[in-house]
Amino acid sequence: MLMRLMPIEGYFGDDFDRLAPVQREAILQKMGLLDPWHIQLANFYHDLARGDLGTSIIFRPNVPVAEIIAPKIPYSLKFGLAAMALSLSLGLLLGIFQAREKGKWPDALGTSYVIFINAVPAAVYFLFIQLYLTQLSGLPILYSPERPLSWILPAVSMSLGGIAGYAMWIRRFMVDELNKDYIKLARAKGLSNTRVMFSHVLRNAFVPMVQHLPTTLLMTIAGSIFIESLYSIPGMGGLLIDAISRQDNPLVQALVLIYSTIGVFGLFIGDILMAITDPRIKLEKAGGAR
Amino acid sequence: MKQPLLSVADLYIKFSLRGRVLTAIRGASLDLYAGETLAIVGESGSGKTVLTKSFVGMLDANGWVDAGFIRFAGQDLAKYRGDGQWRTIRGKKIAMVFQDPMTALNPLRTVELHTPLRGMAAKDRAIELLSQVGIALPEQRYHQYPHEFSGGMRQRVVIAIAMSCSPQILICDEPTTALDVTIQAQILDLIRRLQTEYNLTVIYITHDLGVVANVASRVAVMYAGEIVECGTSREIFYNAQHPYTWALLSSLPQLGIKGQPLFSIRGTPPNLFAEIKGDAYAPRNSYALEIDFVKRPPCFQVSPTHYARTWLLDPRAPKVEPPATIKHLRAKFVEGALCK
Amino acid sequence: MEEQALFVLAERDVADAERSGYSDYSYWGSTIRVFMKNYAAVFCLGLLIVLLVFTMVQPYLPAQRDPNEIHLSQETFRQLRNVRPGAEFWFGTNSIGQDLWARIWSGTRTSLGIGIAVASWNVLIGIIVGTLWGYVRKLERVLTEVYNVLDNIPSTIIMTLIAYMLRPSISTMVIAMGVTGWVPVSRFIRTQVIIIRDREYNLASRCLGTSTGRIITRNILPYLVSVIMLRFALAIPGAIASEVFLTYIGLGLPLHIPSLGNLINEGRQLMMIPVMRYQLIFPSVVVSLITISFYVMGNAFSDAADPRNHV
Amino acid sequence: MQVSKEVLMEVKNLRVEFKGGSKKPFVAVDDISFKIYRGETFGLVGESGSGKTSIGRAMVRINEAAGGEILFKGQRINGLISKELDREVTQKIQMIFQDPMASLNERAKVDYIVAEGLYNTKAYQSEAERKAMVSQALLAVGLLPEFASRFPHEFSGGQRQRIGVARALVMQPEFIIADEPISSLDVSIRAQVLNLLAELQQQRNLTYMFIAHDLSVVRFITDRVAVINRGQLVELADTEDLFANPLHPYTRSLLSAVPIPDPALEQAKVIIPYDPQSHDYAVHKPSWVEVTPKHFVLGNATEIQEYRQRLA
Repeated sequence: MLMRLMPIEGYFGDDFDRLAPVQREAILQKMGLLDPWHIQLANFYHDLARGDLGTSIIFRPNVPVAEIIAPKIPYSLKFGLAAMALSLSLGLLLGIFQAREKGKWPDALGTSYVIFINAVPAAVYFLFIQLYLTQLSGLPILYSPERPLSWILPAVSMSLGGIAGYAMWIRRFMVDELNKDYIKLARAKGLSNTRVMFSHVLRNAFVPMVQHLPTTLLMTIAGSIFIESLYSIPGMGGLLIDAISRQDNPLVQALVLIYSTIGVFGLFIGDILMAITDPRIKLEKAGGAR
Repeated sequence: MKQPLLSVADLYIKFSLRGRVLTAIRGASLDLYAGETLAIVGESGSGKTVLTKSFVGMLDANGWVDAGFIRFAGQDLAKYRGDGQWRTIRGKKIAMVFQDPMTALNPLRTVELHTPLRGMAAKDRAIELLSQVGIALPEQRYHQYPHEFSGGMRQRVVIAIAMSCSPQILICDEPTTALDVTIQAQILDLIRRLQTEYNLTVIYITHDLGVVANVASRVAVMYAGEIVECGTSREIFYNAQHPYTWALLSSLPQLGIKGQPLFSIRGTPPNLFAEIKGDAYAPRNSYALEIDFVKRPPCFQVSPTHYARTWLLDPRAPKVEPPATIKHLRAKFVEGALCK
Repeated sequence: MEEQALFVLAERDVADAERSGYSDYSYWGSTIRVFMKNYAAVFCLGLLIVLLVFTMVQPYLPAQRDPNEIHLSQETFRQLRNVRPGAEFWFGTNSIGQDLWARIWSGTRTSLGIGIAVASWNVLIGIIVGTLWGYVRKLERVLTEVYNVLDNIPSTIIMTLIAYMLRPSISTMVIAMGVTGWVPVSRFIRTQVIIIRDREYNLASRCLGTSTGRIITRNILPYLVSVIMLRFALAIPGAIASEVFLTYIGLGLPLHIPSLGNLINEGRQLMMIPVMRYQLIFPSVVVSLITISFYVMGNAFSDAADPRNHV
Repeated sequence: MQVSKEVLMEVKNLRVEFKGGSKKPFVAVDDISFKIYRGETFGLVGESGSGKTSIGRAMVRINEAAGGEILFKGQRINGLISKELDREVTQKIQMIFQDPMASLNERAKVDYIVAEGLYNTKAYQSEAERKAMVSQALLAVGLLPEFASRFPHEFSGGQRQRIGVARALVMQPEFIIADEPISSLDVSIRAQVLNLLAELQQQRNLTYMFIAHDLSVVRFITDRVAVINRGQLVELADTEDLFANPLHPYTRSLLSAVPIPDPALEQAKVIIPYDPQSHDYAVHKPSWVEVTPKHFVLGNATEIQEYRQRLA
């Protein structure tokens, strides 16, 4: 875990250096950006270790970045988790259903959905959902903390990409598993289709599936940046766009760091889940220790 | 004559592949008698696996029985549709063991979960089965994953699973091809032992004539989707009539003479997408008659248990000299007959 | 009886069986046949060709306007703002009186250009890195480490960061998307290379003294043509989507270079007024047509190229 | 078959290892030595995982030798060697692979496949000469020269294996390693390939090393056989001698298990199981001993004593 994190931060420390030319000389000096890069890097790590992400320059001058970001986190977290839960449950359901009905019209319909979501830029369908679904369903067009109804559309929109991702992978892996020999044997010993599906195929399809969890997590993150600004949710995504448009370097940098950490964390969880679901991996490790 | 346990008559099985139709089985007829071991021999693509898969309704989704019947326990299996019907047969009356034990078990399931039985009594039964197929320490093995077993052990587990519902017929599809010779011998022994213990009827699919000689009481030789010759093991090995069987036997290095070239078949099997005129083997057959290119040979009865599909058995056909190896084997046949 | 005459040994050359043994299967022939059976994909291919050709020739057609010219009313000399689609302006005008029809096709050109440039770059670098990564064992460790670093950061974030650091321009766009875009491609290629690397025919080539470079170009890359084409086809809609994304968060191209992202962003600002929604809808429809076509076509092609789907 | 006493290929104390991550390397082949004489067919028999393929691959230098020497005409060819020797060895030692479906490059024409080695050694003056060499090689294996412009997938398994033979043949090799060349072919086609190999050997005075798991084929085609078990040679003798007087318990077990395509013999056969634990090597280590002339076996002093008695 640590080994994986280190180089990333190194990358960002480096970036610090490359960001510099955008800023004015004076600020550079003040921030110590004219120091040799290894000192900068050391400073950066030092500050980071104390939980200091620097202070904002333009957005809210001289306010520590951490203070600006902290109140935003719960909003992003809430929607992020809601979207994850939605996409995981709906995506898996759709994928399993498609695999069961492979080659028939429900499968074709699901595939069209997956193609549509993957092909069309997210910005486009997000906009159209906001535009037309608010009219059709009468749901509020902007987010407001007091009205739970206004939470529905952002969360649903955010999960669309994830649903497509999960559905596509689980369908593919289930179809792969269905072609394997042990399925033949399971059927030859007289198991019913439903039982074969659930006791063999689904579980085995989950193993490669787990690897794709992090990717989908990243998709949700990207989506959240859009959605938060579209629905005026006071989360980190909206903040990032604001910070970019106002060129507030430390703030952008801090947000980028947070998003990357989430990404790394997702991958780490993926690895753990992988080890849990596949007995072969577990054994290899245990065998080495024996 | 005994009543056959399972009887196939004039079976046609077709597959549709990308808009074209492939005829995998072209009018195969076969009887299976209770308690015997029938070996089906043929090269890859001859249809031996497809034929037996149709007995348990496990043809791929793009394949179907086009004509003929499969009679078993008073029913015509060729008319079975849907998994519900097949499940009364599959595993319970007719079980199947596949070629590659390495992929036949779900890698994520322990042996326990592979057996289709549940509950305490089921556990005892499963452990009993495991010990019967020669797995040491079955209580421990019961909770292990497939990757903790060697190839031979896995094949034993697969056989135990097939035996778990006490089927009448066991179909073994090249069960030892992926195994080493020493392990192969053990598995063959095991199958033979189970057969006598449970009064099983075994269909054994293989391309290895050595294995056939070991296990079979009767042999059916398949070529291009039809059964070209069928008889008792002795009749096929020592008194073969079809030129294809001749070629198979005399091309074996075991029966060849060192330093001399083996008998060899040229060319390749016919394309099953195309319609086959006459005898499918004719273009590769050095004993082909003109009529082989025109008209499909019927089954000629050699003895009550032995028939072959070749015009050479027609009384009008010229007498031909079979390859030296075959003559050599025939001497044994005559010898054997005299001893009786 | 006539049949009697047929009971003689056939005087045929058994060696003929040798000649009849081969099949007439051809890999690319089968691929094209299977692809042609997928009508949706063929339709998408046709649509794309028409779109591509049209965007190329559109500026040379008669009566086309400059995408950046601001049209003024003949009488009032005021800008013809937000004129609705009609005979004069087929797709209407935007909020400062520029012709939307001309801007959309000009934007399509820009976006497709960016898409193709980015896709070519990503696929090219992806192939080079991916094959080295997969085939040259000495490089495996280093490249795996590099991959772990690059893959752990959401690529959207890296892209945003780069675009943020540089001045908005087409090249910035291409660079931002090209910095990490090749990473998944190289990973994909590597997996494919590892699958075919230890096949016997590669060992055979090594036995014959074939050099590594030649093994890669003659033995490995030809097997990857179909997956490379798939990756290329999918990278184009990806790049267009990224362009829309970057424009949306304010890092897009300057307004005088129309692109589909720009146009959608412009349209978005007016979307609350129902009569002006055409400014959002037209570019969105064009974007969706292009991206969906590439996607459907790419997938259909990769299905068709898979030998398992051949007869 | 005429066998001169010239040693063409010699393997001395060969060791092959495979590294799997950080763990201890897996030893596939350990301390193996044998000689192959010019003009003979040398058989190497073992079960899957015994290391027989690793030996073959070490000899064509696909696998690196972790220890020991491989000598071709007395010259060491493993490790770092000069450019000229490398070229000579590349040309003179050829390999035929097991799986004709996997060992031909599907995306190249037969012409390229057969000529691949020629391109690498630049063994031709002109394009016309190269073409002629390819046609000749194809004819030699019983294929038509016109097949050169086709792709491998247009051929059947037996034809493809013959293309593989042509690919080796075009290099004018002296030594060919055939790694299970017929085990993945259909029964009806095996004879074709065996006949072809025998015929080519006579015409061109080739030396073969024939790797197989199938003893019946080995008996038919080889002059001398070495039996390998778990990376170690256990017995080596003239083929007929080995089949008549197998000494090592592993060899005996292997021979007893071979299926015979004759019901009477097959059903009468008795299988001798092999138990690796039966050797007591705790005190007396085994060594490689020539029990009778040209018949080598692995065993410790007591075992060798026993083997000698059995022969007497």
